[in-house]
Amino acid sequence: MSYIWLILLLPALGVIINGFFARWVGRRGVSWIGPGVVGLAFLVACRAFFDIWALPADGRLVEEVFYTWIGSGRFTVEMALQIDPLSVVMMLVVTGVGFLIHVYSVGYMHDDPGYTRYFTYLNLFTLSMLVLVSANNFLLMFIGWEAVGLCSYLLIGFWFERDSAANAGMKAFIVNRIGDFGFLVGMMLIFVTFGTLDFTEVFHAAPGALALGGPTATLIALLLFVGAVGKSAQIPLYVWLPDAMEGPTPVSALIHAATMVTAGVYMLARCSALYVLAPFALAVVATVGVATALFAATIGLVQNDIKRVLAYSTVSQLGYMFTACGVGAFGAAIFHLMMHAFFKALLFLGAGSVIHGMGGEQDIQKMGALRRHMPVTHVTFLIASLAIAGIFPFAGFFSKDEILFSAFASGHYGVWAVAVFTAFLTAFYMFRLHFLIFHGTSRVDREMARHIHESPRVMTRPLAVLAVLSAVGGFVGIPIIYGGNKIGAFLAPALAHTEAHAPHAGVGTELGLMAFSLAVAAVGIALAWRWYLARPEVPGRIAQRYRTLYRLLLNKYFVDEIYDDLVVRPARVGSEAVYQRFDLRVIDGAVNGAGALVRSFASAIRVYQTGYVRNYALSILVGVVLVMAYYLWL
Amino acid sequence: MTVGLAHYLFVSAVLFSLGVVGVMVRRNAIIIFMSIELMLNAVNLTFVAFGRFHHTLDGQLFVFFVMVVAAAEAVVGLAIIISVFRLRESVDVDRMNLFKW
Amino acid sequence: MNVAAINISLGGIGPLLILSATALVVLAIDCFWPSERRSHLAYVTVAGCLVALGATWRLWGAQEAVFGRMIIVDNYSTFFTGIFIVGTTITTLLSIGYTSRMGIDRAEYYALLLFATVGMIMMAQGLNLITIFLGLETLSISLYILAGIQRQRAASIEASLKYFLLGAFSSAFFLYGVALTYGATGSLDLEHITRAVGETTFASKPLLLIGVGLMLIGFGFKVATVPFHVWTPDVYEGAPTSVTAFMSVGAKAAGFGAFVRVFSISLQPLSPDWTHLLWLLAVATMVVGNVMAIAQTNIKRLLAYSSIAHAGYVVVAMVAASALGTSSVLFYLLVYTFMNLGAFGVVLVLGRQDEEVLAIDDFAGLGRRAPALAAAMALFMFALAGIPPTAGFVGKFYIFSAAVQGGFVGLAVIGVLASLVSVYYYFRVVVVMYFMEPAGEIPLAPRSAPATVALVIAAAATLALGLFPSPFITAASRSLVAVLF
Amino acid sequence: MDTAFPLFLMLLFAGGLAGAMLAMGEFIGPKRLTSIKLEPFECGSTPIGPGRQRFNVKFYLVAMLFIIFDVEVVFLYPWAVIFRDLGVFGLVEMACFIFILAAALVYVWKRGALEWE
Amino acid sequence: MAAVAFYLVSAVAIACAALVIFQPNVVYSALFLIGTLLALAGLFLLLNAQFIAIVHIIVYVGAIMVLFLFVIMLLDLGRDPAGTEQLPYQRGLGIGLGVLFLAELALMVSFGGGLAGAPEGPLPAAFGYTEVLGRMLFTTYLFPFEATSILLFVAAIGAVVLGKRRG
Repeated sequence: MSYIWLILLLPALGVIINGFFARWVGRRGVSWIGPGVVGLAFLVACRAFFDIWALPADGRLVEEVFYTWIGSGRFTVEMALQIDPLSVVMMLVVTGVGFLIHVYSVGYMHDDPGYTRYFTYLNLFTLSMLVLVSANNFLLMFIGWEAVGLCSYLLIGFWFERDSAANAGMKAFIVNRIGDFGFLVGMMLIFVTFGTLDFTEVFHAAPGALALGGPTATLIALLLFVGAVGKSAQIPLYVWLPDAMEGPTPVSALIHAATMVTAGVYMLARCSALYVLAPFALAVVATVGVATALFAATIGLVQNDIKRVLAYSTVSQLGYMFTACGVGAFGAAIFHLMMHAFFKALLFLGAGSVIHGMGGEQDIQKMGALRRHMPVTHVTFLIASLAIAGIFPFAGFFSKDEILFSAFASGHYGVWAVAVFTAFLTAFYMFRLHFLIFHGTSRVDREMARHIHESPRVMTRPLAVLAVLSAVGGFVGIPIIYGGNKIGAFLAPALAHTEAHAPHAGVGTELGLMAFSLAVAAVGIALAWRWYLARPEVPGRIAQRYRTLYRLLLNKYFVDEIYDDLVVRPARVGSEAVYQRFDLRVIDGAVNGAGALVRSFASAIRVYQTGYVRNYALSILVGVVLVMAYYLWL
Repeated sequence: MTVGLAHYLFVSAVLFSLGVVGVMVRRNAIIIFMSIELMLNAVNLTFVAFGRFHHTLDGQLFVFFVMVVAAAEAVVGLAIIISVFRLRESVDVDRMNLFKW
Repeated sequence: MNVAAINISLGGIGPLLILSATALVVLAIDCFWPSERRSHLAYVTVAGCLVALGATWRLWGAQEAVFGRMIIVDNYSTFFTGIFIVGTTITTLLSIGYTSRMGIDRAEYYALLLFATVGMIMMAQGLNLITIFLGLETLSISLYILAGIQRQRAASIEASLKYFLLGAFSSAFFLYGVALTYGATGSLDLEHITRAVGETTFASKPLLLIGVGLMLIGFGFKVATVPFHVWTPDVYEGAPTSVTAFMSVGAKAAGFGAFVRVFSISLQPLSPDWTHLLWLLAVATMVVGNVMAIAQTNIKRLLAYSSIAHAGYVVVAMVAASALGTSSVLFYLLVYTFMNLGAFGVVLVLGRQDEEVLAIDDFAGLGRRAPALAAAMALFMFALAGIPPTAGFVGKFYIFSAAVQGGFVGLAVIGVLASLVSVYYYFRVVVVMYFMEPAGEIPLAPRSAPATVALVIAAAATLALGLFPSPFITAASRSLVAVLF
Repeated sequence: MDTAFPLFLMLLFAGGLAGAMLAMGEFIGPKRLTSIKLEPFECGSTPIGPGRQRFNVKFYLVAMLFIIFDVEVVFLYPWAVIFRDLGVFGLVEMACFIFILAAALVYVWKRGALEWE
Repeated sequence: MAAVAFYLVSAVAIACAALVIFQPNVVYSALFLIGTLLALAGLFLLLNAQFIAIVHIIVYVGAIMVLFLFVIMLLDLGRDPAGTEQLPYQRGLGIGLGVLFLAELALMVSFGGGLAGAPEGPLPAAFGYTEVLGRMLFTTYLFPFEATSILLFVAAIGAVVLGKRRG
């Protein structure tokens, strides 16, 4: 398995070539190297997948140590990769979907001045994600974790001349950093309790060292969860994801749909052995997950920007995955993650193709009846919408049903009910989006309508491939029929199992549940059809009647405004006051919020630095007297 | 009452504190420097006193080296004070707050 | 007259002798064969440093107290000597272009750099408090002169006066501490002190405690921890930038060398008493250093506060008085030397004739105008902030894990928070460089080869220490084994 | 303490004598101060300019160098007392010390700090 | 007899030290500092540190104070210009903290002054005389001795660099 290093080396090579030698390689070269490198990595991942599959069920763990990175006394951290079913699946998703998105970007970013810089960042992101996914210890994973955050900052703020993009990038980075803080402290706690950061050692020692439901186990689990919440945009740290739509659309597809945001779910699955020992933490994960799912879905109902809707839908679907982890079905979570990567990437790319065709227009109220102009995009978008809504043969049905079933089977009836209702909302807003864009009367203004065109083949071909995957992908995990759930069986050895999963409900109930969730989805689609196609004036009337509720949802529950009032405004007022009283120059920081708060505190201290030598001598004397007093008291 | 070690320590403590107050209170750089010299001398006294009661000469040798250092420091210090005077026409320490915050 | 008893070993002070000889040679050349261009003096200095580095390398592994127990040559002091000489070499390379632009490229400048390094080595090698004191004074006096070497500029002279007055003031406190410690233990030899302190029947404990407290003040000043850091911003801003770079790296490392030797190694039995105090010192230093740096608009003052913050991180490592903690101090100072010199190096290289690029906003748009330079600065900023693959991350991780292992989890968390705040002002520089339009014309000094070489070395070291730190970490921990047990 | 006592007495006696003479001149002699008597005495010629005019800068430079070489001499005193039984080792030791300070003298001389005019 | 001498000399020392600080005329301050130094030399004699006392007078009073007076004359400082006190609280706080610091030291002295373990009985022969000190200086303390030559060289460089006008 020593070839596995290739998987990291290839994107690294891409970064170096695109980054530094772009002038020699030229634009055409870059457009071949960028996607090519990720494609090769995908092939290596496939080879690894088959090799792992060939191994016996319990021996499916290969560690590839490159060299010891930090080694002092008994505390050693190696630069090493861990190949097991979980990491192989993630590698396949990252490189596979990544490759398609790279190809798509060749078309989408074709006439963008920062072309080479874009591909360098994209390759760098793929490299960091692969490091995160294949690390064999917490420290290396943390490095991937930070690097991925850095790349998302660079890519969101790609068009940095636009202030909103730069601010969104900074906001994303800061919120991620807050999450990373929890992750780092959790990592230190693990280091203190286990004395090592190596996954295999930690997870073997976990049952012994940590008492079931004990304080340390719960604390570690919750701290790691804080990191996951930051990265995967759950309540309350989800505010950055909708703003992250400022970046180019393929970026949203790759980072904010398929890969990076799922890092949190991957980390939870990887640490399933720890979470199994902390039922309270699992309960927290489940509630946060389902709450986020519902919360984001409601906001998604009324958004009018095509990418904002998809962003909230991503937050909602991530909520689903966390719910799955919360109820102990880590396998289902990864299964849904994989399916979600397919259809959400397709939705974003489809949206990108619509925006590309409409010359940058993103407001769905100015679209309509585009199916004649963009047939391929329309069909692929339809397949993806069906998949996410969870209609029978498509991918979403199997993965979402798996989650609903495990929630129901493990006794979390409340969670199950909310999840089903969210499924209804998902179906509704997805098809509202679909109908408003592709069907009904065309609200496109005159001269725009003339030059709507289908995207070039280099963009539509990846759409087609993703569409096939969204349609067929589900068959990997067919429930009930023995051996059907291949993905579940494949992942089993790598994931710990909670006992709650044991009471296996009868086959009958599972079939019943499947039928019920199918019905709910169908009702959602029908309602969307009736309101937006058959009688378009109805949504307007409903908006009037429930005006307050409508405004509440439209303004995203005023969360951003609340954050502003809670953190930014008092800080700004504080620093203004400091400024007025001490008449110091106001500091033009790029970051609002926390930055301003700290700055007002800093300018208060500054007064202390007067420049008089005797003042300095005085402060030294104060220090002396305090030190002496301390010792005399001792 | 025979003169014990404590008496010498007390005298040097007083001299040291006077030096410290001198640095705090006066604005003239040279007077500040003299107060620092005073503090150094108080330390010399402490060294010799401890040496005397430990019956070891290390203390006195340390004083020897402190004196040499004080001499070197005086040379450099006064050279700095003079070059400051040349630029600022005054040695008032408070006039020198070029660096606000 | 038992001359043998005092164990003369010229090898032991090899680096010291070589550096002093180089200084004399540099002065002799300039006195007897004066020439207009003075960069050849710099090359002589660098040559001397390299020879001294060779001598230091040969000393590795030696373990003996020489010169009548005044000096101890062990891995610990050799590791520090290595750090000092590397720092001086890089500073000399960086200052060749800068000094000629600023008109201070006199032989004395290079000689004083060398004598300051001699002072640092004495501090690190000192086994007797007299040697440490003489080293401290030689270093301080050389730095007073260097700070004020640009006589026609008011800022430089004023910085020198402030540094002198406050330096003398706190070395008086340090001396008083040494006197009281001598009084309490009866000897100036660090190993005797350890033995005396170790005895349980130790009666004059209060005398010793006050002495230790006063020594802490002396070291606190030299290393610029809060509340003794007040001099740093003014002096760093006033002194010529190359001297500031030298001060922020060399003087601080030497301060810690002696600080750790006296406190963590010699006064080890007393550690419960001074650990809590260091705990407070570390927290105050990290918080004030980082927070004050945010409000800065002048790059030199920003780097001044950042060096205060880094002193705070090293004190955290000292609080974890374990072997791991102390060896993380050594490693972190090595990493800090490269990162900080790199950052100052970029500031030195910018700026035309005698006006320097000091306001952070002047860095705007550097990303496009001098991409390589901007990339280097970005790397150093990432390293100082402690972002992974750079050495800064490994250094900080090493320190915080030592603190956590020592049971000071609270301190480690505060440290992480502080470095979280530091990310803000380090990133601001990067943002200004890459994401802001260049306002005025950025004066780009002619590309001076030696400075580029120095920057390349610093950048390479920052990355190499980040990716392959283990050989250096084992070296750092091995230099502790001999001393502690 | 015993050997130092005569020294102390001699110091006291010398101080006392000089003080007594000054005191007598002050208290016994007549005191009629006239403006002419109060003028600073400049060898008979009428005094010009303020009593205290600025020293020239080159004087203090010499004072500084005096300190350095005075300290060097102080080191020589103890050496002179015991150099006979230190033997060659003492000689080499002092040779280095003197060499470095001689280098300092040469440096200062070449830098023109000693020129007087 | 020795006790009387001690009290007399230390009284002189403390009085002169106080005058150095609290009287405005700079020249008088320098003279009072010389007084303090001489008193200190007396104390050294009382503590059997004869050689140190003499060296103290030669180096401090003979060389350093001469330079101080030179500089004061050069800069023609005379009375300290009153000038407005920029830092109002500086004077009060300075004195307050100074006294507090003294109290801490005094507490420490009284508390731990009785030095335990100090060998009683007569002093070793020729304690504090030149040849004993010299022998120690030139054998065990060889390295610091050579280090001071470096220090003096640096001081010489400093004098030239800072002192001499741009020649």
